[in-house]
Amino acid sequence: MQTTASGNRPWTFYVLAAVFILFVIFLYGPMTVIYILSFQGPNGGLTFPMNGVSTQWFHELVEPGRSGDIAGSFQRSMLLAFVAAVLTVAICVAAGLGFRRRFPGAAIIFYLVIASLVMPGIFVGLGISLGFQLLGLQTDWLISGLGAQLTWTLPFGLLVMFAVIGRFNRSYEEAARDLGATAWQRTREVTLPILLPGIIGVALFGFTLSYDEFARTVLTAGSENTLPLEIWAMTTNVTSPALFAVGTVTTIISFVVIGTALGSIALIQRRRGRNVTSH
Amino acid sequence: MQTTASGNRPWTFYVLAAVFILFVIFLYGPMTVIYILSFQGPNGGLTFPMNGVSTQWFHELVEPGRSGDIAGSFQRSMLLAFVAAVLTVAICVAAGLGFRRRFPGAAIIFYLVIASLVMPGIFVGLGISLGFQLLGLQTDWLISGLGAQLTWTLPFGLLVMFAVIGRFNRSYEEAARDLGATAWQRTREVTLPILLPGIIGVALFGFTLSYDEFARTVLTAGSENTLPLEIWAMTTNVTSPALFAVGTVTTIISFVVIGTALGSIALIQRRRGRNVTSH
Amino acid sequence: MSAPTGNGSIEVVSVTKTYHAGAMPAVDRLDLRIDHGSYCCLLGPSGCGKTTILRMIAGHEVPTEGDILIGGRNMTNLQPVERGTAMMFQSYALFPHRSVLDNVAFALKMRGASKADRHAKARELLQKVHLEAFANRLPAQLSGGQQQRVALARALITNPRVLLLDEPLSALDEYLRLQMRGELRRVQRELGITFIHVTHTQLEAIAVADTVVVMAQGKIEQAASARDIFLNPRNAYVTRFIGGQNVLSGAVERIAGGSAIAVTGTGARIEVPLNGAQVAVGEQIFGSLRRDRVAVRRRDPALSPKDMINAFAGEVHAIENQGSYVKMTIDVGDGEEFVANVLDEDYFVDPIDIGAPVLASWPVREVRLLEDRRPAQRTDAMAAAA
Amino acid sequence: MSAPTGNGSIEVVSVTKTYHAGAMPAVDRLDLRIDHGSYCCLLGPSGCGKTTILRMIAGHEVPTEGDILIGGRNMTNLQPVERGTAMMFQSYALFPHRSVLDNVAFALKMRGASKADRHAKARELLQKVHLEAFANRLPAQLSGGQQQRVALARALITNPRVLLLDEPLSALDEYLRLQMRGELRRVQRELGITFIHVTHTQLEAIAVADTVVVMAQGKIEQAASARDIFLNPRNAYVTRFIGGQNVLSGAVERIAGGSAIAVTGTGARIEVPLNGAQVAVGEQIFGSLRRDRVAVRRRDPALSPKDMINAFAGEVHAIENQGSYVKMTIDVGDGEEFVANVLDEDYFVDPIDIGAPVLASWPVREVRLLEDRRPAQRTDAMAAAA
Repeated sequence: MQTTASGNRPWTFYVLAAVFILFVIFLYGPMTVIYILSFQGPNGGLTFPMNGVSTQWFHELVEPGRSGDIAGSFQRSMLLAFVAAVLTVAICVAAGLGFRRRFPGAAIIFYLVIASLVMPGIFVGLGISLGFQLLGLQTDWLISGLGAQLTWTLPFGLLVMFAVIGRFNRSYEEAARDLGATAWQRTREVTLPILLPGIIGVALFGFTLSYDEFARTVLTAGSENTLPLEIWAMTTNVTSPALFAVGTVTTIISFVVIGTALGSIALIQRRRGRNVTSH
Repeated sequence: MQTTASGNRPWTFYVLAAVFILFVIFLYGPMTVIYILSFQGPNGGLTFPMNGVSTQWFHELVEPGRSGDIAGSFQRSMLLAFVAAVLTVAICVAAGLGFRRRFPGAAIIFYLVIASLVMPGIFVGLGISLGFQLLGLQTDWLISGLGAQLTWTLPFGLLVMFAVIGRFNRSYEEAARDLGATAWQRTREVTLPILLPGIIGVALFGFTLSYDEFARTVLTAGSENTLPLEIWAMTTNVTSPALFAVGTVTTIISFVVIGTALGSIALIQRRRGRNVTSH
Repeated sequence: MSAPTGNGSIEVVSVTKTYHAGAMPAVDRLDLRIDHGSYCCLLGPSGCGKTTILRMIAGHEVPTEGDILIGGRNMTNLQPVERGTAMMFQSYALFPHRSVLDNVAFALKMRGASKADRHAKARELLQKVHLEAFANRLPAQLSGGQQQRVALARALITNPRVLLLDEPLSALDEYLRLQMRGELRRVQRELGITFIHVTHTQLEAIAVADTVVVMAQGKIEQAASARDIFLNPRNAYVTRFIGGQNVLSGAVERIAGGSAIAVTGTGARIEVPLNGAQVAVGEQIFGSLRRDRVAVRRRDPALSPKDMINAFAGEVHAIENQGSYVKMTIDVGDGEEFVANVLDEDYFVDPIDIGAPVLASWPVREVRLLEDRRPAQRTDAMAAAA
Repeated sequence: MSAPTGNGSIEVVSVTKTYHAGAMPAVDRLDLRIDHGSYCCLLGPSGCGKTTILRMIAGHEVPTEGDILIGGRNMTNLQPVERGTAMMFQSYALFPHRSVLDNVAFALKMRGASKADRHAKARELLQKVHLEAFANRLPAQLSGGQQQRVALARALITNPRVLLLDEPLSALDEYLRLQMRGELRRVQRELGITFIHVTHTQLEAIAVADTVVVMAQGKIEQAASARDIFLNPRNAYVTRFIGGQNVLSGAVERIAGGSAIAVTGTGARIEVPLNGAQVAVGEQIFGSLRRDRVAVRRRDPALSPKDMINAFAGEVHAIENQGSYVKMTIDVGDGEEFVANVLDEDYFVDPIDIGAPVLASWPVREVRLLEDRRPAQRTDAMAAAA
């Protein structure tokens, strides 16, 4: 099956490869510029040429006050992303398991949740901040900000979870029940471990989408900035390569997060063998 | 299979239902406020009470100059979303079909593309604008803006396409070949029609993600704004309910787009019967 | 740990199961008794309700009406674990994230047994199914046949008095299927507990079961020993489904010497021994005839079979070599499949090919009257005359 | 439109197919000739290379070495459409977005036929498979058996001289499978073209094929008529795979009267007619014995079978009722499965149960020498003495 009669690659293959290489250059070329410039020397500016090499701009990030509140906003964004990921996993897993049994109104709730994916992000933020205002509440990154982000992470998480649970064979649960497991034992000992790769995927989605969120958060974060907001503020205020140092650090963090998540999924899948998820 | 021995719903079901109703209220409550306030009377303000009912703020949107360049930015965003959707579909379908055959370096390119999903959006925009600056080019919404959005829509589209093509049975193509179809006939008469629901899904992703994009676009759009950027500007400048009228209109457009796409997928799937996609 | 293996007799008392209000019931006022220690097969096409019955006995479904008794006790509303039954699922449902040993020990873990205890017992069962060497593997690392044996060990660890098997052989390839069905029978004999085995394959049911229950549309068509089901199917449905016999039918012309002489749709005459049954002249009656009791010989195409009795004229429609016999399907002109299984050494003396005119005949004593009757009908000829 | 059905003979000349450099070849220097107009089954376990051969004949794979000739012409590197072959895929691969009519007409559309022409021809073919009423349905709206017939019509529309069928019955349920295999055979007879049918099911191959090709690990173990394969399997592999016969084996003790007397692993003696074959004393030889030629009777457990010839003492390991006969698996102590198929009326006179001591015997003339040989070995006793 691996090879077919036509041994040569068609010309379309090379066009395609070229498009992808262009894409990678377009995306990673500029990013590479940022990574390089983040090691700009102490007296260097925002563009080439490099004026020596140093890690000074990284040091500046952790010193409060020098380049805005990078350390604080990073902590807030990490905490927010973590809380959003945990809530997304908890709610999506519970919803995925609970909504397998149909009930009146399930379809309406489902469509309302999915529809929130296509609501313009800026307006979701505007609406929530307006709602808080009407109720006389103060917007805060961990309250209204978290809520606004959940309107974005939950629908994605649900889509993934429904896909994962659609392939879950209910006879695993029935077998556990037949062998004397209580509802809680079934969930803990059988269902959740089998769904684990999908759950990690949902957590990854929740974390990444929250960590990177801008449009929904900007009007709902209140007085303290999350990292993307802080960076946005820096792009207009800060004129030192510290801005690029932030880029390098957040990219590394993103890669570590996605690498860990995908790596553990791959590990679990390999351990269980290929053919298990399909039935 | 539809019912199990335990006839009553567990208490967890009700907790879950409550969480979802809260979610829907949290998201749609404020949005509803926006929709209602967009019909504010001619002398009404940005909050309740309603001072009469009118469609005046909708009329204002199409009159240039009154509330910023809403009409122009809307046209730009629609065109941009359309172009992004077409390019995303073209590249993702070609890649999905072309990359079924392994080649050296495929995995690296694949991971580079997917990794761009987790690159912080603000920095992608910053990097691209920096790159244009270094090359002495002008940023423009339909060039650098489109490129920045493609770094976001392409990875999503690819993920969907690989999932769709993973379930595509190659024997359809072999049967077509056996019946005398050329490579082009196979693609046009067999492969693309069978993949159509997935392709519509990719187009939907491309359109929606582009139409709503903010973080990547803000630094790469150049002198003319896309709709989300224009709205963002309005939230700080405009103090009339015209802002809310924009929200109502864009929400309606989003719902029409997603409704059309999901509806046509459902229609195709129903026509072909359930069991077809699975083998 | 090992609870005594109580009485594993099963009584299904007037059970109905309807999934949706207003829909056809999946199981319809069904009564069934299965003796303790017997091997019972529920046999029928998909959708006939056989799996629903199994699941109601297991406690994974609750009857809409009626009762399930196990060992004489009403268990209709009890949880599976309280019933002393164990179920083996169609695709085995082995937990993919647990080792073979932990899969087998699962039920004991749920009952709070210590790790040492449950592993010791699980190893003992793995030894019985000759898989002790695979204790630390994951299910995905086993072949289909090995997975089936792990599922068997896992189900048996609680010493159930009834083992419920849902299509236990359908996930195996043909070769293993033949091998494992003998093994299932052996295990049942050794343990002496009740096995209830759901299948849609006639040969599988007849091969393993003491009692075969043939079902159609939520009802039992016949429940009898495997031998009886094969030799004396009750009606045309069972005869056709079991497949080793032909169905003959005709309108009774006269009754003579304890036999009915009936005229078939093609005008041939058949003799059906009545064994005391009452039939009326004109009534449509049905008979069964073993395929391996039919003799086939070449026929002069000019010969009219009208005045022959217990013989059909026809053409060979299909020939299938089955190794030790040849299956000849003969088109006798009335739409019902008519098959003769001819011993290979007889057939290959003078092989008859597809399309050849033949005469199929049989001894009268091989025909058995079925229960189906259809009242006398005006024939076309009568209608035309009227 | 209808090209003449040329000569559909197939020659596979010394073909090797290796998928990855250095890997085991899927097909290994294989030679095969299939006559025009014959029905050939490629039979073997999964991974034996049978599907690879089919795909190389169809033109969906290119041999690494060797040639494929169709109708005497070398077609090794031609496109499928240039070969005059047509293939029916395992899951039929009907295009889900096209109507039944358009599926059948697809090949003509690709050849540029007008809509009226191709629909007329497609309707004609649908009529042949009795599906004209379903022309406007989508494939998903048809049953499995109907889908198979559409796939058949679609493959036949170009009047191929060779039809290649990849497990054509595996997607059907048991009942339809039995029905459709007879139909395939009939269609092949009617058209008079070559059919090559890949299957892993022995009974299916024997039932439909003129020629059965038994394969293992990329090589042909035996290619012969269905009857020959069943009656005279060449070696132990084929005998075990086909399944209607037992494999006997033993070390030759002496040669007498044209037969070898061999001692089995359990010390029993068997007589194997040599029919002129040369065997040496001490050599391990193998024989086949039809399962339905073995007689089984109860045995006094005290009786020693040591000095008996052509009889095995053992215990009944499994009993399977097969309707018209009973399959008794007997444990004779040497690890090889030994089966006796006893006629039902004989068995049920005095049913022997699992575990009973029995004696299985057979007439010498039913034993056939197989080609396998193993050189004389030092026995354990000799090793112990040394």
